Amino acid sequence: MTPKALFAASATVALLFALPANAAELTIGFSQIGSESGWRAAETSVSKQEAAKRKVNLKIADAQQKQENQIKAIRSFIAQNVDAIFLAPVVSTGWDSVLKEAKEAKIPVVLLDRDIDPSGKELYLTAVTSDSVHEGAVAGDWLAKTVGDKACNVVELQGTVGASVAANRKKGFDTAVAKHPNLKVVRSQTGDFTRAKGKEVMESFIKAEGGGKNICAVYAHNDDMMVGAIQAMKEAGLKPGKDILTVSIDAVPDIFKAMVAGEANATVELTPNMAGPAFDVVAAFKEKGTVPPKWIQTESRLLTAADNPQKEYDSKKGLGY
Amino acid sequence: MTALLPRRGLAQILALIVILAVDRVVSPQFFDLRLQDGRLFGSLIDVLNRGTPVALLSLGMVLVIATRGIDLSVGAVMAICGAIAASLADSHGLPVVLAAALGAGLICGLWNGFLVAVLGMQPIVATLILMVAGRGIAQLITEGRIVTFSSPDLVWLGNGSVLGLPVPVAIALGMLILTGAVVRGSALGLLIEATGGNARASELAGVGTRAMILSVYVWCGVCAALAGVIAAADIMGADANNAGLWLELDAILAVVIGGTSLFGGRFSLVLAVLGALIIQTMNTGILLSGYPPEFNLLVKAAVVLAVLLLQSPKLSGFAGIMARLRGTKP
Amino acid sequence: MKGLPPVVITAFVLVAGFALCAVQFPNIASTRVVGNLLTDNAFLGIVATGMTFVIISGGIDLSVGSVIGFTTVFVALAIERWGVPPLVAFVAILVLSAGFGAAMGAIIHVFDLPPFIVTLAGMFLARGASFLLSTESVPITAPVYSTVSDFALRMPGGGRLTAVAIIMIVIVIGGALLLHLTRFGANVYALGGSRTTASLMGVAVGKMTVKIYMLSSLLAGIAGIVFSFYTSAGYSLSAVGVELDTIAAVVIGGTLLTGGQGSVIGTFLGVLIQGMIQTYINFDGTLSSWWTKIATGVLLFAFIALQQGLVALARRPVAKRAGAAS
Amino acid sequence: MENGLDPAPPLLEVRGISKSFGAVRALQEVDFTLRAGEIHALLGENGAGKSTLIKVVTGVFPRDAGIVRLGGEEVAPRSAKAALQVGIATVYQEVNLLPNLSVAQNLFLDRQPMRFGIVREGEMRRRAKTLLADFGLDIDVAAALGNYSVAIQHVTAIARAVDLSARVLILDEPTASLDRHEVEILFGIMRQLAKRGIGIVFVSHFLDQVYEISDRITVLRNGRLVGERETASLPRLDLIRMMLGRELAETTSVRASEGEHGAREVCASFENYGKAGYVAPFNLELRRGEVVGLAGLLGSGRTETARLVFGAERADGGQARVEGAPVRLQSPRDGVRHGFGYCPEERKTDGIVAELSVRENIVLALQAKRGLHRPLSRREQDEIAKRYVKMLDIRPPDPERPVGLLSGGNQQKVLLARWLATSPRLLVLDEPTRGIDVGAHAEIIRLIRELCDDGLALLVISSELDEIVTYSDRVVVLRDRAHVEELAGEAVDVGNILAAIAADSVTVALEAHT
Repeated sequence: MTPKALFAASATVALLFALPANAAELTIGFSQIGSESGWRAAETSVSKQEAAKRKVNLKIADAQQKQENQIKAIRSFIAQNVDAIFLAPVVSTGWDSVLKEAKEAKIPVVLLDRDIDPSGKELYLTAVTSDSVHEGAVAGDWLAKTVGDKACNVVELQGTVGASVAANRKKGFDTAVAKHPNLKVVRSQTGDFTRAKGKEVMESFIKAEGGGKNICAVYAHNDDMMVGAIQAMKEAGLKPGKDILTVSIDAVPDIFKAMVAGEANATVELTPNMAGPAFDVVAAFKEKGTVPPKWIQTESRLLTAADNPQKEYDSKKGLGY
Repeated sequence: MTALLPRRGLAQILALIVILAVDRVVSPQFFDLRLQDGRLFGSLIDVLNRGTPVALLSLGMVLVIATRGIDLSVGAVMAICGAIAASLADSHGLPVVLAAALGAGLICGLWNGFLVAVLGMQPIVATLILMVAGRGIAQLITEGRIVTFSSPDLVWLGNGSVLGLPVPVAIALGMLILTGAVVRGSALGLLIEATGGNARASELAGVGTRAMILSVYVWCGVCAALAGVIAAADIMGADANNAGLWLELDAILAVVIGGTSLFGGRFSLVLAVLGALIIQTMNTGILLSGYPPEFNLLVKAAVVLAVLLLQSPKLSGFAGIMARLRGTKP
Repeated sequence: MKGLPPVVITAFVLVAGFALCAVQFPNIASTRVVGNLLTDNAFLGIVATGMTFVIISGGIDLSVGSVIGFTTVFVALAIERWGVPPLVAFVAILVLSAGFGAAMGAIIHVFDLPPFIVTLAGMFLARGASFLLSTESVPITAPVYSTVSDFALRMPGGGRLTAVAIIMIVIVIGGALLLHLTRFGANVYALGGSRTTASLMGVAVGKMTVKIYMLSSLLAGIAGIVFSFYTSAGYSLSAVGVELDTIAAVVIGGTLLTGGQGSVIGTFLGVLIQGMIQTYINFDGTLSSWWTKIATGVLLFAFIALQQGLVALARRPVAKRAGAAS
Repeated sequence: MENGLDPAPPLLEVRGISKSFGAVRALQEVDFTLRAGEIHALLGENGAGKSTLIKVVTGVFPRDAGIVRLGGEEVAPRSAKAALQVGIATVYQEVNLLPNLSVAQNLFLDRQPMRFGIVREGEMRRRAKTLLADFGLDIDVAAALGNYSVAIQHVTAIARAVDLSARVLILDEPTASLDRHEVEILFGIMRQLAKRGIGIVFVSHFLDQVYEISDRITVLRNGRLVGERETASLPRLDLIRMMLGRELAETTSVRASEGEHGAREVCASFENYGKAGYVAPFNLELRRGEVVGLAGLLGSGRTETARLVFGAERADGGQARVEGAPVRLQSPRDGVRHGFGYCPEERKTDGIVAELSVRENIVLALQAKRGLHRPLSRREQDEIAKRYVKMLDIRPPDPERPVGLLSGGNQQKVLLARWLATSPRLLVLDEPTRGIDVGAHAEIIRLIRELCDDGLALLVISSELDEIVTYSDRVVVLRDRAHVEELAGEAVDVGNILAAIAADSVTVALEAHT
C-alpha cells in the first residue's frame, strides 16, 4: 500500500466525519430508546421542539432498542461533560453502575417516560414518567364501566414479550378487570406493538372465537396494534366500535381518525412531552439548586369518541407520530 | 405412483400435512371456509395471505441461494419500498407507485449484486451493509412515523380479492408462475444452477456468471419490493421500523426447508414457497392455539429442527420410507 | 503468523479512524473514552472471540445473542429467586451453555445440516427459553455484583479499566493463544480449509465441530455473565441482534467467512472499530435514528471496501511463488 | 529391492475381499499381496475396483467379506485414521492436504510437538525442515502450502505419511499432475523408501511409469483379480490384454501425411500474442483439420497459452484473428462466441458442474452461446445429450445421471461433448487423457483424430510425449513461459521434443537427481 492511497482513503473517511458541532448555553444528552413506534418518534421530535424553545443544545443518541447502546451513550455523554443527561430507559434494570459514574461526574440524570428499578433511586434527579400500570387500569376501568353487568369476553393484544411496558399494561388491566367477574380475558397474544402483527393476531382471534361473535371487546397495549386489529375486524365483516368495543393506549393520531369514523371507542393518552418538564427541572436545579420531587407523573388522560377526536387528531398529526 | 409424486419435496409435503393436522387439533375450525364480501374467509386463507410476504421473499432468495449467495437485506428493502409506496400512494396513480417501489427494489438489488458480483465481497457481509443502512433509509423516507394512505388502489392490493382469493395471494401465485416461467422457460435456471454448482467451470463454459449473480440479486430486490408494497398495503401504512423486520431469516429458512442447499446449485421455486407456507402454517397454528406467547419461539425452534432432521440425508430410516413410497430401493 | 496482513490493515484503519474522530472531538482522545470503549464492548469482544473460531472453521453461530440473553436471565433468577450462590450459578450456566453449543455442534455434524440453519433454530430456542424463565427484567442485588461492577483500575486522565474490560482482554489473549499456539487452534484452521481433508489427515472432525460450537456457546455464556455484571440485571430481551454485530466485527477483523483464515486479534480490532463508530455517532449527537443506521451502514461499507482495497493492493506486488523442487 | 523368495509373511496380505454397493458387486474375492520393500503396481481400468480395494483396506468402506493381514497380524481399521495408526497410509491424486495451513502444520497436524499444551512452533518447523530435506526439498515451511506447486504438495503428503511410520504406502495416481522432472524426483523418493523396507502400492495410468518403477503388477478387472505378475516378465501387450480383457493396439498412429498442412485453411491466428509475467509474446497459427500439440514441462506456459488462446485470460499485447478478421478475446464468452472451446486440465474444479446431470453439462456451453432468451427446449436437450452419449460412448448411458458420479474418463467425454455441441471451429484440450484409464485413453486419442479429420482445428496439451507425437501434425515446445520451438512433419518425434524442452537446464537437473 502506498502512503498516497492511505491518505486518499483517510480523506474519504474524514469527509464522512466532517459534520459541524454547534454551541449553546446548556448542553443536554438524551439517550433515547430508538424509534420503534410512532409514539417514540413523536417524543423525539417534541423533545427537539422543546429544546429549541429553550435554546438548549440537545444531543440525542438513538440506541436502536438496545440497553448496551444506551449505556454506551451515557458513558460518552459523561466523557463529553454535558450539563445533564436525559434517559428513556429501555428496561428498568441495569443502570446502577453507569448512573454511579454520572453521579461521580456530578451530572444530573433525569429519567423520561419510564422508571428504573427502585434500587437506583438516589442515582437520578427525578423521573418524568407516566405510570404504565395505571394506564392499563384506566383502560380496564373504562371497559368495566362501559360494559356494565353484561358478560363480556375480552381479547388482548400484548406488546413485545419481555417489554416492561407490556407487562405493566397487562398487569394494570388485569387488576382492574379482576374486580368484575363478568369480564373475562379469553385470549391474549403478542402483537409486538406493530400494526401488521396486531392485524394478524386479531385475524386469528376472530377465527378462534367463532368468527368474532364471542368477542365483546379488544384491549391493545398500544394504538398501532389496535389500528391493525380494526382492519382485521372490518375485513371479517365485523363493526369495530359497535360489535366489538376497543380500548387501547398511547393516543396516536390514527386512533382518533378511527374514532371519528366510529371504529374505535377509547384510548389512554401517553403524552410525548416528557422533555419539556424535564428541561424546566434541570434549569431550576442548575440555576437555583432546586431539588425536584423524585417523580413527576404525567397525566394518563382517557380519551373517547366523546372528547372531540377530530380536534385531538389535528393537534397531534404534526408531531411526528 | 412414481409419476404422480414429485421427484423431491415429499419431506416438505409430509411436514406441511403434519403441521396442518396439528393445527386442526389445536383449532377445530381450522379448515372452515366461508365466503365473506366476495372473498374466501378462514384460517387456511389467513395462512396463504400472511404467508405471502415470506413466500415472495423466498422466491427471490432461492435464486440468490442457488448461486451460493445469501441476501440479508430483504427485510430492509421491504421497508424501503413499502415506505416509498405509502408516501406516493395518495398523490400518484398505482402504476407510478408500483414503478417507484419496484424500481427502488431493483436499485437495492443492483447495489447488492454489484458488491457481490463486481467487488467480490462475501454475500453475507455485502448484504449486511444494506440490512443495516436500508432500514435507516426507510425511516428517512417516513421520518420515523407510520405513513398512512387511503388510496383505494393500493389498499386493494393488500385487502382486495380476485376470484375469492386475497389479492396478495394472487400476486404471490402470479409471481411464482412468472418466476417459474422466466427461470425455467428461459435458460436462466440452468445457468443459475451451473453458476451455483461450479462458478469457475461455468465461466469457462462461456456462462456470464457475473451477470447471473447480478440478476438474481436484482430479482431478489424486486421480490422484496413487492413484498414490501403488499405489507404496506395490508395495514394501509408504511411502518419503516417494523416492516419486514427479521423476515430475511424466515425467507432463508423457507428456502432451506424447501430443500435448496445453502451451498448453491439445484433449487426449487415451488418447494421454497412451500417452505414459506410451512412456516406460516406453524405461526398461524401458534396464534390459534391460545398458548401464552412465551412459547412461540420454542415451538418454532422445535418445528424447524424437526423439518430439517426429516430432510437430513443421514436419517436413513426416513429415506427408506421415502424410497418405498416412491417405489424404488434405497 | 497467519492472516497478518489483514490484521495490520485493520489496525491501521482503527488508528486512522480514531485520529480522525479525535480531530473533530478532542474529548475522544482521552483514556476515559478508551476505557469506555473496552468496557462497553466487553461482552461483544468475548462473544466475537468465540465466533472467530466458528467462522475460521467454516461455520457460523447465530445463537450467541440469544445465549447471552438466556444467561443473564438464568443468572439473575438463580441468584435472586432460587437463592443459589453466584459462583454456583455461573458454573451452572457455563455448563448449560457449553452443553447447548455441544448439542448444536453434534446436530450439525451428525445430521450434516448447515450451521446457519441449526444455529438459527438454536437462536429461537435460547430466546424462547429465556422468555419461559422470565419476561420481566430481574435486578441482581448480590454484593458480588456491586463489587465487580464497581471495580476499576484508574488510568491516568480519569479513564477506568473495569473488571469486565479486564475479563474481555484476558479472554481475547487466551483466545489468540488457543487459536495460534495449540493443536486445537491448528485443527480449527484445518477444518476451515477442508473438512474432508482434515478428517483424512486424522483430525477428529466430529469432535472438533462439537468442541468449536461448545467453545462459542461457552464464550457466549461468559459474555452473558459479563453482560449481567455490566447491567446488574437479567433480561430476556438483552443482546437481541448481537450475532450480526459479532459477525460484522469478525469480518471487519479480516477473518474470511468462507473459513480457513483469520485471527482473534483482528476480531478484537474489529470490535473496537465498531465501538468507535458508535462513539463517534454518540459524540455527534445530531443524528436521528435513521441517520444513525445509515451512517453505520456507510461506515461498515467504507471499512470493508477500504480493507479489501488495501488487501488487494498489498497482494499485487507479490509474484506467484515458483516453488520448484530443489 | 529384495529377491522374491521371502520366508517371512508378506507385509500386507489381502485375502478374499468382497464388497457390494446395493446390487453392484464392486469387489469379488480379491486377493492382494505386498512384500516389504517392493513397489507394487495396482492396475485396472476405471471401475475395475482399484479405488474400492484401497478404500476397503484402509477402512474407509466396511468390507463384506475377507481378511487383511499386516505383517502377519489381522487388522481391521474402521477409518483412514485408524489405518494410519496401524501403518497403512494413502496419498491420493488430489493432494489431501490443507492449502491454507503452513507446510509445517500440514506435516504435523494433530501430532505437533507440544510443551505444556502449546505447540512448539520452532521445533515443529525445524523438524519439518529436516524431514523434507530427506526428500530433497528445501523450502520455507512456515509459508502456506497453497503457495507451492502440486509436486511439492505431493512430496509433502508422502513425507507426512512416511513420517507417520507408515509401513505400507499407497500412492493413488501420484504422478497425474507432475511433469517429467517432478516424476523423476518422486520415483527417486519411492526407490529410497522401498530400500528402507516400506511396501509401496502404486496406482497409475501411465504404463511407462509402471514399467519404470514397479517390481510386480496386480491387475483387477470388473471387481475381480485377473492376476499378479513380475513386471520384468510381463510384456506390455499382455498387460494391456489383462486390463482390458481384449486385444488392442497400444497406440494407433494415424498421423496425417505431412506436406498437406501448408495448404490448409488458417482458422485462427495469433501474432505477438502474450501477457507480461504470464506467457511471452508468441505467434501461432491454427488450421482446419490439424492438431497442434503443446509440449513442455508443467509450468512452462502450456496451460497459460491455452487460456490466452481461449480468452480465459486477457492478453496485453498482440493481435488475434479468426478467419483472418481481427478479434478481441477478453473473456471465455468471447472465445465461445468465436467458436472456440476449451477443456481445462482440472476437470473437477474448472470443468464439470458435478451436481448437474450429464445432459445439463453437455448443453451448458451451447446454451451459454445461444444466450438466455433462446433456451434449448427439453426435447432438444435430450436429443443433443443422447446423440453425444452415443457418439462418445459415455457410460453409463444415462443422460440424467449427475456427472459427478461418472468416472474421470467419462467426465472428460462429457466435457468434449459440451464443446462439440457448440460446433466449434477450434478446440483447446488441456491434458485430455490425464487420469483416464487405458481404454478411454485410446478412445479419446481416436476421437481427437476423428475431430481433426472432420475439419476442426485442435490445440492439445499433453505431458505424454508418446501420445502427443501420435496425433499431432505440429508440436510447439515451450520452456520458461515462452514458445521456443515449433516442430512439423517428420521433425515431430519424442527425441526432438525432449531436446527442445531440455535445451540446457533440465538435463542438468535430471542428472543431479538420478
